[in-house]
Amino acid sequence: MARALTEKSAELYAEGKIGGFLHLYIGEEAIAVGSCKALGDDDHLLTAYRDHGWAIARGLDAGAVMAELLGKATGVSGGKGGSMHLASAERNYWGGHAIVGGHLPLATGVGLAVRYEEKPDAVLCVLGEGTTNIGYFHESMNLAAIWKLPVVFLVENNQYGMGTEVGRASALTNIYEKGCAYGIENRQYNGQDVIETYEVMSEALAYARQEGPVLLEAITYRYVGHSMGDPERYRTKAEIELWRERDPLCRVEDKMTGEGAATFDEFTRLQQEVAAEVDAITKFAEESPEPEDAALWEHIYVNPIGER
Amino acid sequence: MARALTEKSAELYAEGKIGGFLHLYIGEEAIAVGSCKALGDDDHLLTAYRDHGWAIARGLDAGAVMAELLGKATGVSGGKGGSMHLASAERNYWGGHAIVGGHLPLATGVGLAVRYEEKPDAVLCVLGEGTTNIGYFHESMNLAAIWKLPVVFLVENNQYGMGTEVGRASALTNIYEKGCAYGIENRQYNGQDVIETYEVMSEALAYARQEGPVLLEAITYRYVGHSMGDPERYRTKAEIELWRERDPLCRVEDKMTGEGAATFDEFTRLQQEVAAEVDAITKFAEESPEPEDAALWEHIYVNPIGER
Amino acid sequence: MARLSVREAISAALREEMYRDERVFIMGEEIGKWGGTYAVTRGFLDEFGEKRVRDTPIAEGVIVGAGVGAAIAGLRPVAELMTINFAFLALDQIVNHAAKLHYMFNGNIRVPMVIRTVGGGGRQLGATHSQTPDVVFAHFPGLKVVAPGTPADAKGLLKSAIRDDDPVFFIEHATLYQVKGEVPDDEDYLVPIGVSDVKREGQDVTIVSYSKMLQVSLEAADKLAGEGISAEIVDLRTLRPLDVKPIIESVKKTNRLVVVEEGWRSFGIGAEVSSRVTELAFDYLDAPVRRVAQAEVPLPYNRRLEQMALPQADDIIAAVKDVMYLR
Amino acid sequence: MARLSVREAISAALREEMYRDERVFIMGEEIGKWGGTYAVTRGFLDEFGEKRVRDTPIAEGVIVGAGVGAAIAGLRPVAELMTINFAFLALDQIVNHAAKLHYMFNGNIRVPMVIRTVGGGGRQLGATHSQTPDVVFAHFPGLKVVAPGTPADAKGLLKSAIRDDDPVFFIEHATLYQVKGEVPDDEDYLVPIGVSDVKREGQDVTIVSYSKMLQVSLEAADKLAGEGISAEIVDLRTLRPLDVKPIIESVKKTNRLVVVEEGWRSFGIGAEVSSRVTELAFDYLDAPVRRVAQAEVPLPYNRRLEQMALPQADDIIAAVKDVMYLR
Ligand SMILES: Cc1ncc(C[n+]2csc(CCOP(=O)(O)OP(=O)(O)O)c2C)c(N)n1
Ligand SMILES: Cc1ncc(C[n+]2csc(CCOP(=O)(O)OP(=O)(O)O)c2C)c(N)n1
Ligand SMILES: [Mg+2]
Ligand SMILES: [Mg+2]
Repeated sequence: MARALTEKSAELYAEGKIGGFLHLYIGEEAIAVGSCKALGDDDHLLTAYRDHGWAIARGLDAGAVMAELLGKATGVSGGKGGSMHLASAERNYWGGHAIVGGHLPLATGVGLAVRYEEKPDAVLCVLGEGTTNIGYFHESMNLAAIWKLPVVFLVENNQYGMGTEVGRASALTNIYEKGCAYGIENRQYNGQDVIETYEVMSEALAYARQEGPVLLEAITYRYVGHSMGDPERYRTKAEIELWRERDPLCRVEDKMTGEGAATFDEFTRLQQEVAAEVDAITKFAEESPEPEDAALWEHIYVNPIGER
Repeated sequence: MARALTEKSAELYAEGKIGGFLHLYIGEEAIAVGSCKALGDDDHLLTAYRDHGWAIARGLDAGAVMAELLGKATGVSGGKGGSMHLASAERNYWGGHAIVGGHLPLATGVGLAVRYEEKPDAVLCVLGEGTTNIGYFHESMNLAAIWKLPVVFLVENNQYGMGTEVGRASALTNIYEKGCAYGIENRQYNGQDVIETYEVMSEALAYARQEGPVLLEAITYRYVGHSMGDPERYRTKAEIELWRERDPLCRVEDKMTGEGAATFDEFTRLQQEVAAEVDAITKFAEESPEPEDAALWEHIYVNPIGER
Repeated sequence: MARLSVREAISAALREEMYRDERVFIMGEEIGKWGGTYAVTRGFLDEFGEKRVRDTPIAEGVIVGAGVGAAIAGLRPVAELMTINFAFLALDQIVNHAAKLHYMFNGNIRVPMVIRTVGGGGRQLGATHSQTPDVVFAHFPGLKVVAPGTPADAKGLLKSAIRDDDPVFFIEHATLYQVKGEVPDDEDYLVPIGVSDVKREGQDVTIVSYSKMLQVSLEAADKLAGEGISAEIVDLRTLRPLDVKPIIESVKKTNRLVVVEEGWRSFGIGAEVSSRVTELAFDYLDAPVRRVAQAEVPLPYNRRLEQMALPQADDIIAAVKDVMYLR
Repeated sequence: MARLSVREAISAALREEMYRDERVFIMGEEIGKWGGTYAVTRGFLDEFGEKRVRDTPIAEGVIVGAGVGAAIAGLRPVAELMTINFAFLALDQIVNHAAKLHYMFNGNIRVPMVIRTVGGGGRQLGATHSQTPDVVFAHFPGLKVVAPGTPADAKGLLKSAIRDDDPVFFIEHATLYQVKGEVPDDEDYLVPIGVSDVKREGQDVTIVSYSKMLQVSLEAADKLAGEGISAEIVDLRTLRPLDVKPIIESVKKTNRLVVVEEGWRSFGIGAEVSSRVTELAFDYLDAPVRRVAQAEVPLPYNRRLEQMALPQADDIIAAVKDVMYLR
């Protein structure tokens, strides 16, 4: 579903109906799906800009997500946020964020609020491997560690930060090992496997609730450019093909059919259902109204003060 | 010498002749003395604001240092920098810096220049243990590591960042262990011992020149408040006394007299000489002229552009 | 009414709001055990405990960012940045996050937090520790920026800021803490954000100022009175959103305006005030607006040079005479 | 002369200066293998090698700070911040370090570096990625701030910036890269920093602008010419130090002034220009100065709303008519 919707959005972007940046998530979907399955309703989620898959997996209305990409009034952020800024207060999804690393301190603060109010919830904060090199990572991990905040920092190591391979930007290429500087629990796992993701995440969340922060590293790959329009001069076709063979969707399909949990026909039917749904969603989004002019002036402040 | 000068400056501060902040270095002198002994003339040095001891040890003119504390035209920074901003281009001492952690990126950049110009020099960057929690630390260590820059980061772990014990602010209390997140050489040693400092530093500098960055942690203590005027509500007298017993100056004295390398009389004579020199320096500084009014407008730019 | 210093007024505001609302807590460097570098939160740790008085590592980015996160999740944090000079290290969190989330997410996210910090020069702390860059923060929509100049305003505005549902950047002044004045005891004494205030009535010239420079302007006005010149003083109190109405009214009466700020002149607070007044009351001005501000240099350590660079009462007096064509 | 785009002009300036001086090198995110997110440094890695074209981690603080350090030690770094929105993460290095070290250490330390970055909205990138906060940087003495609006100025100013011994903050504009114009081939073609430039002569009104808004102002002036109104356009080019002389001269001739900037109005660039002109040419103004600027909201993603918020040629035309009392 996330895959299909994302592919559709790429089409719409190509048609010029979606503006700005569009960061696709193709190849990494297992992480969002497995993780959100493990999250409780009252748990919290924060991600970066590569957020479509997460929004869908977290249960945001797919129509409202697509409408946001199109900048429509019916979008989750009323058309003001765009593709990098999906969020839902109801689903405790505190946003897609576009400043690299900027949401890590925020997630730490949400964790602080959870502890402050003595709630049993956990916070999942999703970031890229390139993001672990910025100061925010260090400051957030350290604070979460000394205050034992219930935050799972999940690094989607898709091997690249834009065009930079992990080893050209980070002294450690096994990102999870960075946890050593904060004395916290850490682990690397295969992000292409939705079941493994679910299991690892469930365990990490349980630990975070009780004890404190966890640093997870999901090994994954993005099949497509960093964002639409990426010339991709920094890697080879062969490398991409290699990873395509580990595609998380094919993996599930193979596994479930192999185990007899589902048949090939059932998968085909599912794909058809998804395609129909995507069509319906796209139609809804495209037919949705633009925001009113007045929206420009709304929500600057909760308590506005008329300039006198 | 550093001790005597610092104690004198505390007196002058109390008399109101030194303004602003004054961060004393009493108790930590062995680190500066031992380290500067190990530094070559062409090596580079950057420190934080607790810089008097370093400036003296690096061979800056003591009169010009004292004059700077008094804000005089003859000061190393012409009276414009003050106690936190001692420097000397001739001695490759690129300053005392007052923004916590701000000089770490600078030191990294000096290291970059050394490598760029294929010189054999090393850079010593001195910081406090509290400074290892700020983002700059992380970004600088990582960059120095991936580019294999010749920088020795020396953490003076004096147990407190202002009133905060190391363990209340840092997830790891053995600061040197933070090197693990950058895969770099690291080591902890006794900063109260001037000989050990010299040896450890010599080795670290040699390694840095050849290989890349090193993280050192010198265990030390400051006997006095964070800066003049610190109410010191955060620690006990007993704790301070405990550390006074490990005083680096007494240590040297005990060691050298014990080994017969010097006699008690020689030390007494040395102390008298130092006292006389401090008097002379203080006289020079006190009698030095204030900067001219015109100095206010000088050195804003190297290439000034008249506002037209 | 009680006679309090600015320090006591701010302490009182924090204390009262912490008692009033369990969700209010304070965090920052050295605010707990040390009692605050300016002693504003002395005793708070004992009074409220570690949960609500949180000493942090030296990490400005996450101090503000964790405040934003906690606010999103329903608390009402008061994050302290030891000085405004260190706020630059948190600027991304302040202007890209705190100030923008509510709008960007179309009202779905709220950031009810206060960032308290301390600005100003005059203590010989050198160029990096003596700045008054208030204008930088005032430039960003989404943020409210407040800078009181009296004990009563300090208390009333901080209480309003804590109760406000938007992020408020609250700027105190390092050399104002000792200034004393009458402060209402009422626990619901609030001064509204976004309202400038006439602090002294006069006929001949309008002086606009705020924070420390309000006090210096009052001093100048006293001296001017001795020379028979009657100055009206308008205190901005809030820098964003800026309330120019009382200024316009005053200028319509006096026809002359001097704007006094401690920060640098170019692209400073005074430029905006001057432009607005020229836009809105052009025909009432009998002389061009004069700005009094800091010399455009990184502030030097030497005491004499530093004082030369900072605006003094005499500079204000000279500017007033300029706009009155008395020199 | 060659006809180049702004992108090509900037590439050429960088390339020429790198050939001229071995100490010049470039560093930043994605400038090497990727070729620069705006393709300005495409091919540089192959041409100059890894030593002089340095891809960095995502760590704005140390990108600028390492540049400062390298400059102190004698190199001439050109550090790139991918966009000006991320410059906030490096603000402390820019204003507390790069801008202050020379003064604070009484001339003993020099910081000959360039920080290149890209600002501007209009590409539907949302509130955090579309800002034009140039004024924030222009506020700090010690820094020089440059923002060209044509290919020739882009080349000549960048070359001057690289040869300058002071830190220069060089602001490009995301939607100007395609704009073409004549550019001198001369390898020593330099445009001086700190000199405003009359880009179009006119009689009736002065329009002051810079960067992208220069182009929009030129467009407005064309339309105004069709209505018989002759506008003179002054391009600031440098924001600090600000050169107001050509503006004053122009206003003495036209007696009317409109200032156009892409950023927010309050505490913006226009406020300073307006104040200075009012201070220096009060008696020549036949109407209050008008400012055209961005709506004071975090810029929205939706295309229509975004364009509503950004200043357009029609807004400039309306402002011109206002100061000419034509409506
Ligand atoms: C502070 C900041 N610097 C730079 C950027 C530009 N940028 C956007 S995404 C990105 C790469 C991030 O890589 P990674 O963390 O690995 O995440 P991925 O895109 O691979 O999921 C960069 C440099 C930004 N948005 N914010
Ligand atoms: C960015 C920044 N934040 C806060 C401060 C205030 N401050 C000055 S020194 C200091 C403590 C530093 O502790 P540590 O690194 O252990 O060094 P020490 O003083 O113990 O030598 C603090 C918080 C500052 N100067 N800069
Ligand atoms: Mg990545
Ligand atoms: Mg310490």
